[in-house]
Amino acid sequence: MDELYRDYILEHYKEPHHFGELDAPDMQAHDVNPLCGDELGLHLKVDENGVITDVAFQGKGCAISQAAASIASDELIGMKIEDAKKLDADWMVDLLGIDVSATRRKCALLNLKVLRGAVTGDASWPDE
Amino acid sequence: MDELYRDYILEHYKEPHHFGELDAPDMQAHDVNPLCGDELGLHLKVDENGVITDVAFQGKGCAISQAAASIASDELIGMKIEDAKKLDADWMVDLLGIDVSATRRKCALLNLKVLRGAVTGDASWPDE
Amino acid sequence: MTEVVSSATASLAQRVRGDFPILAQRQNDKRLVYLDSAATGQKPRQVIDAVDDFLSNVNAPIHRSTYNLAERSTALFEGARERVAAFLGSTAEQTIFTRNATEAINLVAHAWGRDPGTGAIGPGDVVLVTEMEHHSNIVPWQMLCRDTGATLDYVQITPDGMLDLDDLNAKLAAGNVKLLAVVHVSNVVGTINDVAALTASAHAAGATVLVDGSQAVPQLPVDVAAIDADFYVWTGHKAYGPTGIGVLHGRRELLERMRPWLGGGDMIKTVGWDESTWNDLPWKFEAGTSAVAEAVGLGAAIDYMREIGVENIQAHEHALVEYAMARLPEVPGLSMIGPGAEHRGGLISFTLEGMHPHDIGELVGRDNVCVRTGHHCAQPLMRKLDLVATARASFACFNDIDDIDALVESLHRAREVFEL
Amino acid sequence: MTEVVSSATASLAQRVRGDFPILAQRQNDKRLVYLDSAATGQKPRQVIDAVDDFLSNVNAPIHRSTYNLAERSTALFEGARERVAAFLGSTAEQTIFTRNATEAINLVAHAWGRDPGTGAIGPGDVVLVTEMEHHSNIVPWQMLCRDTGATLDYVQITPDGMLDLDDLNAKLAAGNVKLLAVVHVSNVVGTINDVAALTASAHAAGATVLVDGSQAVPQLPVDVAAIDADFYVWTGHKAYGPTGIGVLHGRRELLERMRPWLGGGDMIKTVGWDESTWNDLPWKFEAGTSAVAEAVGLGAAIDYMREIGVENIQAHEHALVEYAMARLPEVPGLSMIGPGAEHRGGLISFTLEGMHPHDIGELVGRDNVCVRTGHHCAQPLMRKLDLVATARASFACFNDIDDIDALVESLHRAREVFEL
Ligand SMILES: Cc1ncc(COP(=O)(O)O)c(C=O)c1O
Ligand SMILES: Cc1ncc(COP(=O)(O)O)c(C=O)c1O
Repeated sequence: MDELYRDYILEHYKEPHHFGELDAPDMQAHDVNPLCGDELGLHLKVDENGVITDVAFQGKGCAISQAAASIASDELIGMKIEDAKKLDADWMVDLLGIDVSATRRKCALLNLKVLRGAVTGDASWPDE
Repeated sequence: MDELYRDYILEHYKEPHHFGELDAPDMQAHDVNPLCGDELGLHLKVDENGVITDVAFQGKGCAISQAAASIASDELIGMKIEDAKKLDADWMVDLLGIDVSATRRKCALLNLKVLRGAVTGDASWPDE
Repeated sequence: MTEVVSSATASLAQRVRGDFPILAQRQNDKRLVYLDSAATGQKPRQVIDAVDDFLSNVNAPIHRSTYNLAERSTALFEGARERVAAFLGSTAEQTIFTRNATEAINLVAHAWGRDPGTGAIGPGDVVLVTEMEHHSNIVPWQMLCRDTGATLDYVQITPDGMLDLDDLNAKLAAGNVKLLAVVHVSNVVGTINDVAALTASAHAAGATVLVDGSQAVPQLPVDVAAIDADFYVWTGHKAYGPTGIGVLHGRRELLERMRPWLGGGDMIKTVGWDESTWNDLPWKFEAGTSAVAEAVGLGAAIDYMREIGVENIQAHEHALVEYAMARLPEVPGLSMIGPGAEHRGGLISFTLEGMHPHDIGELVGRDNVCVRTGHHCAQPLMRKLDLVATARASFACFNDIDDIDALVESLHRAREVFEL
Repeated sequence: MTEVVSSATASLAQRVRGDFPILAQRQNDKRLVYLDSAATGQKPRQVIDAVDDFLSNVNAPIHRSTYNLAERSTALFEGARERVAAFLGSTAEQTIFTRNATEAINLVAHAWGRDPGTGAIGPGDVVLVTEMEHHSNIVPWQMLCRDTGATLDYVQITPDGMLDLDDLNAKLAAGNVKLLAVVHVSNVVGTINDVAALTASAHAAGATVLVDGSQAVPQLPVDVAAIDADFYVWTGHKAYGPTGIGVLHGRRELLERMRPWLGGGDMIKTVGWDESTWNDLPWKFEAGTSAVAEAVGLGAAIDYMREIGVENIQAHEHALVEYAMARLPEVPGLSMIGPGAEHRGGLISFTLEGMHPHDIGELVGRDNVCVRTGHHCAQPLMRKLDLVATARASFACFNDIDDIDALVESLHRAREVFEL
C-alpha cells in the first residue's frame, strides 16, 4: 500500500464526509493555498453551549487537503468551540496518520487554517 | 618614454593652452563624463566669416582629457565653424597621437563632445 | 508515425543532453525526466561555466574603473548585452537588463504608465490584457489602474484557448485603449499568438503594445524589430540562462522620453543637491550594481541557442508536441487544454479525471518525472476555463520522446495508486 | 609598529587567500593586488561553488512544485534566507531579497514613501539624508520629493568627514522630518556612523529610519534588531556574495501595512479579474521568479563570513587601515580624506597633487594594483569636499600589508611617470 495515499485517504478523497454547505452557518471562513490555488470553505453550526453541532466544507483540492477536511470534520462535530480553538498542526497531522512532506504540509493544514479563521479570526498558518 | 603619458601630453596637462574663460563667448557648451565625473566647458569666439578666432576651456580632468582639450584648442583657432562641425573621433584621437584604450576613450573625446555641443547642439558622444 | 518522429527528434536531444549536467541526476535509479522548462529552464554547462569563470577570474566593478579586470568585466557585460540585442533584432541601447520579465513589466507600468510627462495613463483610459496572461502581465496593470483611475479589460479567449480576435478588434475600436499587453506564447494553453499582427492592429487603434515573450524566446525565433511592439520583455532563467536576469527591449523614442524609474548609482549623469540628470540609454534604466555575472551567463545562453539554431529547437519541440498529443490521450480520463499542435508552442497542460494535479505531480515525481502542477500563475485563465489547477509538461531542446513515454507510463502508474 | 601589525594581519589574510581563485591572476608577472572591495567584493571558491552546484545539480522552480528537485531548490533558497536573517539578527519574514541595495532603497521609496494608505510622505514633510550618502541613497529620495512635494534636506558633515550631530539634531527638532536615510559606513570617507544612536534620535523625533548597510555588512558585526532602524538595506556582491542579489530587512508592522510594490507571480495569494490579494511576508515584496542561485550563493557567503568571524574581519581591516594611514603619507603630495582610523571602516580615499585620480588608477593598474577612482557615486559629497574625484583603496579579509606596500610603491612609480 502507498505510504501517502493510504486506503482511507483515498476513500475520504473520493467520498468526502460533510462536503457541501450549511444553511445559515453560525461560523464560517474561506481561504486559499497560495502555492497551488486550492480553495477551501468551512461552515459550522454551534449550539447555545458552544458545542459544534454540524460541519460542512466546500472547495477543490488534492487528495491530502480533501481527506484532511473530511477527517477533521468528523472529529469536529460534538467538539466545544473552546477546544477547537486550541487545535494545532500536530493534531491535524496525527489525525491524517500519514507522513506529510514539507511541500504537502500546507495541503494538510489548509483545513485547520480555515477552521482557526472561523473560530478565532486568526488567518495565519498553523505552523507560524 | 611612457606610451600613453608622452612628454607632450604631460606638458599640455601641466600647462594647458587656452585654459580659462572668454568674455562674451559667441558659442559655448559644458558637459560631464558620467563615468568619472570630470567636467569640461568650452567658450568660442567666432568672427563674421564663421571663423573661430579664440577658444578657452575650463574644468577639471585627467591628463588625457586636459591634453585633448589643450591640443584641440590650438587647432581650432582659425578653423571655420563649418569645418569644426565635421570633426570626428578619429580627428581627435589622431591629434592626441596616442593609443587610447576603450576605458579612456571617453576622456579623450569629452572635449570633442563639448565642441560639437557648442557648434551643432548635438550632445551625443562622437562615437555614437 | 512514431518512428518518423523518433528519428527526427532523437538527433538533437541526444546530441545536447550531455551539455546539461543536471540530467545526470538519478533518483531511485530513475533518470531525470525534466518536463518543467516552462517554469524554469535547465542550464547547459556552457552557461554555468561562463558564470563560474566570470566570478572566478574576471569579476570587478563595471563601467568606472581603469584597471585590467574592470575593463574585462565591462567588456564581457556590455558584450553580452550586444549579443542578446542582436539575437532578438534589437540594439544595445534599447536592451535593458532587469531581474526578470516581471520586473521588466513593472518598469514599463511605472516609468511609462505613471509618468505625468508622457501622460500615458489616466481615468477613462483602458489597459487591455488578455485572459491568457500570466499574473506578471496582469497584476502590474491592476495596480496601475488602481493608482490612475484607468480601467483594466481582458481580451477573451475561445474555448480552444485562442485569442478571440473579434473581441480584440471590438475593444480596440472603442478608441480608448492606451495599452495592449499580450503574451507571445501562453505558459498554460501553449498558444502562439501572432504578435506582429496584434501589434499592427493595436497601433492602428492608437494603442501602445507590450509583448510578454517569456515563453517565446527559448523556443522560437523572435525578431523584435519585425514584431514592432513598443516593449518586448522576457526572462533569462527560462531561456537556458541564469536566474536573476531579465530583459526589456523598448522603442527608442519611448525610452528616451520616459523618466527613469529606479534611482541610484549608474543611472545618473550628474547628481545635484536637489536634482539629477540621467545617463544615456540603456543605463538610464539600470540603477545600482548590475547583475553582471548573470548578464554574462545570459550571453552564453544566447550563444548556445544560436549554435543549436533556434529554428531547430522550434522544430524539435513541435515534433515533441505532436508526439505527446498523440500519446497522452492513451491515459484514461486525460484531457488536454489548449489549441491543436499547429498553434501551440512546446507545452501541454492536462487534467486527469479523479486525480487532482497536485497528486499527479507528486506521483509522477516519484518516478523522477518533473511536471508543473497548479494554477501556473494564471488564476484568471483557470477561472475562465473553470479549472482550479492543471498538470503541465513543457519541453526543451534536451527532451525526447523517451521523456514523453516515461510521463505516459508514470501517469498509468499514478492511476493505479489512486485505484482508478 | 610595522612588525606588530604585520604578524597580527598576516595570519588571516594568508589563511584565506587560497579561497579566492581570482587572486591567482597575474599580469606582466605581477600578482593581483585587489584594493577595490568597496566597489565589488571578490568571491571565495565556497560561494562560486555553491552557485555552480545549484545550477548544475539542483536548479528547479521554487515554492510551487512537488517533485524532488523543486523541493530541494525551495529548501536551499529559503534556507539561505534564514541564515542571512539570523546572521543579521533579523527573521526570515522580515528579510526580503532584492537585486541590490539600490533596489531595496527604491522599494522603500515606493512601497512606503508613495503609499497613500500609510500616508508616509507629502508636501511639508522633510526627507533627511546626509552629505555622505551614495547616489543610491539620494536619487530615490529626490524622485520621491519631486513626486510628493516633500523637501529633501542634508545633514552636514564636519571637515574631517563625520556627521555633524548638532546639525542633525537641529533638523530633527523642526519636527517635520518623516524619514532619516543614513549610511552605516561611508564608501568615500570611510566613516562608521553610530546608527543605533542616530536611529534613537530620529525615532524620538517621530521619523522613520532607513540605514544603508552596503559597506557595513561585509566588514563589521551588524545586529539589525539592536540598531532598531525601520529599514536596513545591503547588497550581496560587496559581502563576498554573487551579483544580482541584495537585501531589505524591515520592521514587521511596517512591512505588513505597506502595499506591495512590484506586481506579478509569487507575490500574490489570489488574482481576480480586477483585484488581487497579497502573499504573506516576505514574498509579498518578491515578484516574479527570484534570483535563486544568487540567494543560495549569498547564503554561502554568510556561512563564509561566519566561519572566519566577522569580528576577525573587522579587526583585520582595522589593522590594515592603521598601517595604510601610516604608510600612504610617505608619498609626496598625497592627502587622505576622512576621519582618523578610530572612526573609519576598511577604506581610504586620497588625492595626489599634480595627478588626477583617473591617471593614478591607470598607472597603478599597470602594476596590477586595483583601486577605484572617480566620484564613487557620491557627487554631492565630492562637491562638499571641493573635489572632482579621489582614488580609493578598500580592504577585505584577503588583503595584507604587502598589498598596501605594493600600492605605495606603485604610487611612487606613478609620480615618476608624471615627472613629479
Ligand atoms: C554606501 C553604499 N550604498 C549603496 C551602494 C549601492 O549598492 P548596489 O549598487 O549594489 O545597489 C553602494 C555601492 O555601490 C555603497 O557603497
Ligand atoms: C508567460 C509568462 N510571463 C511571465 C513570466 C514571469 O517570468 P519571471 O518570473 O521570470 O519574471 C512567466 C514565467 O513565470 C511566464 O510564463
